Amino acid sequence: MTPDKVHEILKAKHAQAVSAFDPNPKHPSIKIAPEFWRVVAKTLRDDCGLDYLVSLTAVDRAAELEAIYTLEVMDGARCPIHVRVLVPRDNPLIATVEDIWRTADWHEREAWDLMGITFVGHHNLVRILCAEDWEGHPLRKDYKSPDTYHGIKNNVT
Amino acid sequence: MMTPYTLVDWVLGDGAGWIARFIGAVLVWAVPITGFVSFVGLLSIWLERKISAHIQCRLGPMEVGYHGALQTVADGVKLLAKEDLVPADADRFLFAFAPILAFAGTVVGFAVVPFGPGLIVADLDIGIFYLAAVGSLEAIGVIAAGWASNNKWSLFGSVRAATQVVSYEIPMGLAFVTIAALAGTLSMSGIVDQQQGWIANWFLFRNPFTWIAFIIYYIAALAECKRAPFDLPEAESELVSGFHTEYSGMRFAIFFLAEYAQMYVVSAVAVVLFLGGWYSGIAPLDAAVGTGVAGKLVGAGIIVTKSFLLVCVQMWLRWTLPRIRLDQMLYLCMKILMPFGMLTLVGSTMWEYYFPTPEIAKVGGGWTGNTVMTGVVVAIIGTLSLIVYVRSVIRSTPSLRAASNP
Amino acid sequence: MNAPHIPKAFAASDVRSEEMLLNMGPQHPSTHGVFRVVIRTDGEIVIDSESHVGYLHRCFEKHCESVSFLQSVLYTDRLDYLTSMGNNLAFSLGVERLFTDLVIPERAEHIRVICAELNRIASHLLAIGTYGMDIGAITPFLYCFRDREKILSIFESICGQRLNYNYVRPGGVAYDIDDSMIAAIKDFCKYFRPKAQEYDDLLSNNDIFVRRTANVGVLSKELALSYGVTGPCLRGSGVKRDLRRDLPYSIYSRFDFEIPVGTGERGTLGDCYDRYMVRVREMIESLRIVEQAVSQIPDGPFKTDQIKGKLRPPKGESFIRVENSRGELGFYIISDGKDVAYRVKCRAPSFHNISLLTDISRGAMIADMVAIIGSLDIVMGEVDR
Amino acid sequence: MDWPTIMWWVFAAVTLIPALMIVLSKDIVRLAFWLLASLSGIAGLYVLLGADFLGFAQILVYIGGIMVLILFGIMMTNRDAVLMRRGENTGGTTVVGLLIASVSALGLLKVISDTKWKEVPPVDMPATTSPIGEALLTDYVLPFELVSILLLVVLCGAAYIARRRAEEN
Repeated sequence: MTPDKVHEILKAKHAQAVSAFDPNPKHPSIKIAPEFWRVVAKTLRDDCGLDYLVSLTAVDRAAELEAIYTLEVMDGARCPIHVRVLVPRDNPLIATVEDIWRTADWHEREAWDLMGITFVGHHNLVRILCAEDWEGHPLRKDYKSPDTYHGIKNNVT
Repeated sequence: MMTPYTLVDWVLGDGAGWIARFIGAVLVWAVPITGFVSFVGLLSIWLERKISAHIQCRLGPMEVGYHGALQTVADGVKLLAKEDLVPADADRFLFAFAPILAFAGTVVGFAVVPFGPGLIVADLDIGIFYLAAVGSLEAIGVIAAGWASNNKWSLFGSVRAATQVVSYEIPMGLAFVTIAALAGTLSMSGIVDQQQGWIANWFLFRNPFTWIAFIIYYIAALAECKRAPFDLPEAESELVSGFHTEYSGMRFAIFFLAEYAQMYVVSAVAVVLFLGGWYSGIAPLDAAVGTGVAGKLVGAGIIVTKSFLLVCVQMWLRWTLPRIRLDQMLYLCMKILMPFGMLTLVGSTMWEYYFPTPEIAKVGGGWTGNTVMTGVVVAIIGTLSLIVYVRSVIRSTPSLRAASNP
Repeated sequence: MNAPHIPKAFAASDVRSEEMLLNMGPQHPSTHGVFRVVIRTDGEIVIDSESHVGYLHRCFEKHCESVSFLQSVLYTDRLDYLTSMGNNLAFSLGVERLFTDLVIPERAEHIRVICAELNRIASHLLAIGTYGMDIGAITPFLYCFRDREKILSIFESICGQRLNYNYVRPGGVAYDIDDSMIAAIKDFCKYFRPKAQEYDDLLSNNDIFVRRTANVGVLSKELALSYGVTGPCLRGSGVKRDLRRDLPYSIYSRFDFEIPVGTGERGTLGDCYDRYMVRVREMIESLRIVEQAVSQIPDGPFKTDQIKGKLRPPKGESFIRVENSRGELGFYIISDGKDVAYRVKCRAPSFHNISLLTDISRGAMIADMVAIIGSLDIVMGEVDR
Repeated sequence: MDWPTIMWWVFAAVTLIPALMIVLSKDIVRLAFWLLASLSGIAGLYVLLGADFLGFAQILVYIGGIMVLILFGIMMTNRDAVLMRRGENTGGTTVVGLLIASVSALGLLKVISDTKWKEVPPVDMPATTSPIGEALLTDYVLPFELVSILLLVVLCGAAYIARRRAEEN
């Protein structure tokens, strides 16, 4: 499953969902509009055979937050394709894909915990790495470390 | 009728009053027994450390005393000095009482364990039965410890201990009965006396079935002592430390001591029942054992050495085998040891009926055709099964051998 | 999706007792770090469990956004602290991938492969040893440590560290190796090949060990794929996938080695025994790679001379994965042309491997729970980052 | 006073004081351990009577088997404050209880005082084990076997009931 082939299939099935395609052989990526993400994800798994969610990377792009889903065929050709979903920073909502790739469960929790992207429909969207009562999303670029946490002083900054 | 004061009578004569006899019994037995239990504990713990170390390519304790011989004493002092912690919400009375119960349950077993010819606290007519009865007392202490700790892991440990000890009493009892049926007595010294003479007179070699009975007994004894592969009640990788997770300092040390004392008790019983007790297995030498003070001491040396050898086997097993699972533990007891135990009992009595041991052999005569035949049968069957087993293991070895030769 | 494994003896769940909530961890000897599972049990049988991670979270990704690329390598050591060479290698390759025309010297590539494979052996030795300990066999652990020490001593002579090496860096390696070190590695290969048989004798063919691991924690191929499980856990389920062969990085395509997969030889395909056996066999294959690499190591520089002064990769994004001893370790690196990364994401294999614990432990016993966690071979430094 | 008499008093105390504590104790686990002490006292009395086999059978069966099972059962129940404690007495139940207890106590006292107790001079009794064995396998072989079968039926029945309930769930 080459990136071009994936692009073709997506173009044919969800023409308006694909907003950009970068066939760079070292780092192929497809940009998907957030509102179509769930149906596209189903197509990616079922029609393109991308059954392996390698990684979910959340990136802070100043005005927007980006979720990069790295997908691959587990049993066969190896060429990861990066699917980008960009959402506005003030209302970061993306549909969950935890039932499509089960590993997305913990990855979405991590992305919510550290970057603050809300995955709509996730069954248990709670913090995974930070403490349950932690405030803020540490990987956002405008994040300020708290001065104290339960009386423990932050003397790094 | 029981004769609880064998040695006291021997020292004081029959004419002494009951107060003198009572005090004599306490002095003559309680103090040495406690001392012996402590000695057994210290020596076993040191042995365990050295044996485990040498099995694992290490040296073990080397600093305190010759090859670390005094390390255990130093550790005991350290444990004495430790703070005595009781968890919050624990049942304080039971928590304090449990180690004592476990230790007492073990020490009462020493009452019928002979230390040599005539050197026995109480040579009860029902010696083996007594052992079977008090064998489970330690479990009560363990159960109390796990319950009183107010810790779920400890509770799991004590529930496992209860399951294990109650189940393994049955195969152990079957092995006892097998020997009792052959010996015609339940008395410990009575059983030993029948094994006088050459090594073939030991109950282990009396007929092919006693060999199985010995294996059954030893496996059940491992389970009663909660030693690997039956250390489920402690299971440090599963239950953290099982029933004694919350114990520290001296209370922990008492549990420890009880465990090692029980290892000695079950080994000594195995020696008495199957391995000729205080007899060396060499007929001319045995004639002298038990006569006079020197003879008694030689006998004592023989039985204690044999027992410690069996204790070492327990340690060897512990540091070699992984732990079995709860259901496998019960499977082994209910579906393997118990049927085989019953088979052994029936088979052994049948064998004795059809090939009766001549009276001369029973009282310590020489080799008899029967015992020699038994030995040959056991040797052939044992060797064959060993060969079959080893071959099957080698055949079923995964292809690592092939993979390691490119 | 997958039928949860139920021990045969309890298939009918004969007698039910009251349910109990058991808190396993964060400090438990068999959770391999500060990992917590809340188990709902019926007697000793696990009805359900919930994993809690994050106790070791130390903001690796945030750190990488505030220190230079070269300093970040140091933090990768602490991810999977048993395979630091592999972590260094993955991050270095990721940074190198951002450049367009960077050439890594041959000698450096060989040293990287040797170190990564030796480290894989050391890591698998620890995995096997601790696994034996989880099952209750303490002795194999010390045998494994005896041999692991030899590898650590080689590493110490190479880079001065025994655990967190910080040795493989973008552009090459930190120091050259000399003939005495090559001789030590050759000696180790000679020494270790027969020793590997010892583990078979100690554990693999032990009847109790087989009974404790075979048919326990069966991980079906479908479940493994869905959870993105990689490494020995995936290969244990019968999937022949190894990035060293399928998506070769560095110079792995030149070496001749096998990819061991689970066969279900003692039980069901994908059980704990298969995962364990894959690790045992992988050590031999790693040894073969080391032998080949050592025998053909060329002379020359040990790091590239194209990087001068501060390491400033061009603007861009790169994603790299390497086959680490626990699975595919990936780094998504975004650079905005500065000497500090804009964003680094670590795709940790243990994070995927442990997330399926709930699914494969249902219906097992508490003792099996320990066996299952041990067979997944997690390192919490990597899960929590 | 000779030592058997003293030991008799000791064992009597070990039997009766824990028995009293069983009635007075409110914690179920403590109660089980008092029961343990009481049963050991009875075993001691048996031994004192020369029935040493019976005495250790008491320990083997009651303490080693039944007590462990009782404790096992108690532990398997939830550690619930209400379950673990017995109910508080109200005035009415106390009165009724006292009434019943005194009536039965009077009856018992009457029986004890009316019985003509045989006084046997202490004798060195012979071993009890082989007579028990012989009696069980000759004169009493039928009752012995019947009891065994009854126990077997009870065992199977218990397993069956437990299994049925699990399936219904």
